[in-house]
Amino acid sequence: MRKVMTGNYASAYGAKLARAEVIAAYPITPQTSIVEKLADFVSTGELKAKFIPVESEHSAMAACIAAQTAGARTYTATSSHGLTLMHEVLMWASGARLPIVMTNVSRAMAPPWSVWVDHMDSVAQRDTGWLEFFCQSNQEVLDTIIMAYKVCESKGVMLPAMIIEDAFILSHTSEPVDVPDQDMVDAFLPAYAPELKIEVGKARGFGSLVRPDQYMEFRYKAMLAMREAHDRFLRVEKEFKQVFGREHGGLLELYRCDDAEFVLIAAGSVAGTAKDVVDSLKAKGFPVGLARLRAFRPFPHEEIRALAGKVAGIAVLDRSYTFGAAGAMFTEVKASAYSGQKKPVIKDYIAGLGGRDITPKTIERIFEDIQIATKRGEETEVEWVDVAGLPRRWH
Amino acid sequence: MVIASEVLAKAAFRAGFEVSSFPFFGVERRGAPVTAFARIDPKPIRMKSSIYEPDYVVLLDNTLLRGVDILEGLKPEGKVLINYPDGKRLEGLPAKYKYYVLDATTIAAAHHIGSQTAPIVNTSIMGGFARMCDLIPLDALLESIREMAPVKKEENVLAAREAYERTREVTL
Amino acid sequence: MALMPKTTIPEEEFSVPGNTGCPGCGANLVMRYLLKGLGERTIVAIPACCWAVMPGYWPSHCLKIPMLYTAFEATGAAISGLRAALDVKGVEDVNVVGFAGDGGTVDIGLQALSGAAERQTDAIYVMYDNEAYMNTGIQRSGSTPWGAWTTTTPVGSNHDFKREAKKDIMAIMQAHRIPYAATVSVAYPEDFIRKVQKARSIKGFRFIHAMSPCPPGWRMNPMHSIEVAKLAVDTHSFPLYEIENGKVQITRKGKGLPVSEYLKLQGRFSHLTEAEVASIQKAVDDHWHYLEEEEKYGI
Amino acid sequence: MTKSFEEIPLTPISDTPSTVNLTGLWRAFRPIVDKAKCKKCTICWKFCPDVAIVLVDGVPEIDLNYCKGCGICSFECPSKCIVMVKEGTE
Repeated sequence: MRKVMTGNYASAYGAKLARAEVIAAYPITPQTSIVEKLADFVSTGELKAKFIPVESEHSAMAACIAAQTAGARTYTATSSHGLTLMHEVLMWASGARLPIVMTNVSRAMAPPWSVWVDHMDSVAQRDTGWLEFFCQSNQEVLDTIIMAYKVCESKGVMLPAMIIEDAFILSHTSEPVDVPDQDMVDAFLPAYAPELKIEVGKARGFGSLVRPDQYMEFRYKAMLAMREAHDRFLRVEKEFKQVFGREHGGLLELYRCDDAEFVLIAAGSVAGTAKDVVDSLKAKGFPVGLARLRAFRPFPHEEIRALAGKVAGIAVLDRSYTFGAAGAMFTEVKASAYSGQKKPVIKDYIAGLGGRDITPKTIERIFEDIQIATKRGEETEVEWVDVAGLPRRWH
Repeated sequence: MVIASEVLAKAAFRAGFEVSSFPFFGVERRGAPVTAFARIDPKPIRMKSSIYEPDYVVLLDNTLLRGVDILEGLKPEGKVLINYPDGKRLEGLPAKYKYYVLDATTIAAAHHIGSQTAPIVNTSIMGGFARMCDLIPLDALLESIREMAPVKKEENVLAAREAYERTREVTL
Repeated sequence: MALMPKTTIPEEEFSVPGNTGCPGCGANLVMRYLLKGLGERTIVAIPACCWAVMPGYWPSHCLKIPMLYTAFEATGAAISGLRAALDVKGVEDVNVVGFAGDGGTVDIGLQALSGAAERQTDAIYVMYDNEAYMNTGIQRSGSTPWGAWTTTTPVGSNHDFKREAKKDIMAIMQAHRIPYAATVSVAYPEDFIRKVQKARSIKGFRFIHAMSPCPPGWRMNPMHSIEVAKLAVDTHSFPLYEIENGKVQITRKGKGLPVSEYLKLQGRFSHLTEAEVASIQKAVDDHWHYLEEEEKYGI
Repeated sequence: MTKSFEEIPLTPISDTPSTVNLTGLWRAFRPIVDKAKCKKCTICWKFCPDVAIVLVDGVPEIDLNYCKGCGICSFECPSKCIVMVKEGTE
């Protein structure tokens, strides 16, 4: 049934439909209404789960880790400072191979204080061993939570996943969302049944000290699992489409890229705006397209390489910045792209930090700039878009 | 305010439109000025940028007529709905737009929505909007209000209906 | 001297030989007595501390019950998650236990502990108190007593030492209005196990503060581990008491020996002057008197 | 010996009893029990941190595979029937 709801409610409905059994969460703007809605579902009995009102995000994740180790399906949600407070235990969750699913409402880091969107928090967790999915719409938020449980709980994966909602732009925007029937979700996503869990009567220690002569083998297995998650996700989405009649485009969604010479690569809600821009520029005869980085982990390396082999210029829009280097998405896109034969011009555009709106006009200018840069074969790699005080260095 | 735009979105959705409604979320506490936006379209809405060139502007608190350019970016054929006391003359606004007024505060107070000193005008103003925009059938709006109002559902419905009927276009 | 009566403590062992604790380790006995009191239907969560390395390298496990390793500051959260999962799965009659050192409890773990206690999580939290960060090599913690040498409170040529008082974790737990809190000592296993069994019979959040002598950290002969623990009780340096629903009861009066008897076995106090020992004596007497008053008049 | 990644679990889950660690090798002093003097009070058993004392008819048998030689048993024995002798001597 289609209902108008915010991204946060889409998250809460996703967790409910997935029948999360233990929810440990701590409120933070702009994630709060996810926690409130789930507390409501649990208190009314609509969701049979234990809700733990923990005293911090670190404890939220630590409690999920313990509960998941004991065989319960867990869910939590956080944002920005909450996510970064979790950093240690995010690594713990993946190292312990626990398929926890979490929503992160992606928000800028302080200082300067900001409650608005950017991807600094999520991108900074790229090495934690979590699958990371950026969403364009509230529908995708709900669907990806359900898919993520299925992917993560599969035997070859057993890793946690982060579903990323842009602060306010998705979290507080109401739009129509199809809420699937519980029966259909139950058929699609069976109950969590791990091979190993902590159990009374079984004398086992979970998470032991490992010597240098054995540590790397455990890490290698996690790497294999992340690689497996790539293919598993594609299969799960295919199955999702068969059951629910929709999909969201794999790990790298290609939007009108077939005959494109210039492609914008972006993640999150801005892709919606960019699709409108691509349509209008295409109508005017410009050979542009959009590649939406839906999964940042596992990174769609092969997909990027294949795309790079077909285009002349790539603009990467990073809604975060790695100080001392460049945008993380740019760096990784370029590494993947240049592992192929053809080397398109690739430029990084830092935009939309701290909730600054990325307008259609901005995206048009990025497309314009990458076309000129490609013609000139320029190597200016990083542009900070519309920063007051900067000379208009870019075209 | 935020609720008003959500009621509007749900009503438009009920009427068969695709919708997207969103607040500009400041961190101000209760009572500070807030802005919310809504897009209504027969086609799916992907645009996530803010709205800079609205077709309609709705002003819940007329004290903002001073100091805030509420008409910034309004399209030339744009329409404006203002919560404004009956019989009082609007002044100092550009003549190129169409203006509608409605005393939503009095209507909300009469239906005991909110307190007497601070009536909640969300539902009344949406009645006025349905009248002004002529896109959303009144019934769809009233159903959405019934769905969303946490308390006093019927009072809210009656207020919206009264507001719908009493909204009128004014000439400057 | 008459021989002590034969033991009444449960014979069944849940500890397995071959753990990698130091010779004479008090924390080993804390776990041993704890599990004798709780039995097989127990899951224990252990953060970074000596006990996180004592089972040995993977795949070695030194307990006959399951154990969950957790992050340093997260014990309170881990036991909350374990209990929630057991509840939602309908697994009943399980003792969920957090087992952490003093640093992991009174310092870095205090927030999660406080959260778990405030939520009245149905779990038993055991702090084995060796009065410093012993796993990392004897650095001061909030539970290190006034006067002690540690590697981060070096005595040196300035005649320095830890200048701050030991954090009163029992009072902190009492302030959380939990149904049961008790201090226990490895020197008195019968009292220890009786309190653990009492804790087991109560629902809600329960706290056990276990004195845990550490021969390397306290600079003492490992054969004195039990002796020093006895003297801690007999000098009122570590009083044995319980707090049940807010009511304090001292469970062993001790002989009231001079505190110097306790201090002199330990190299970590060897630098103290007579005047400094006297000031410790005063603090110990004051605390003992306070406990007696609490016992007499309630709170 | 290092195990292949294919032979290990997903995450280090320990299930081998720690008796694989022969911690008795650490010992510098060895407890010797004079069984004739033993009053079967069980105190040594009670205070052994390493579960390395087994009572046989109430009399302690020291498991030298795991006894680390801390000497608690010797110090606490009321009958003074356990003495610590340096390893390598008799």
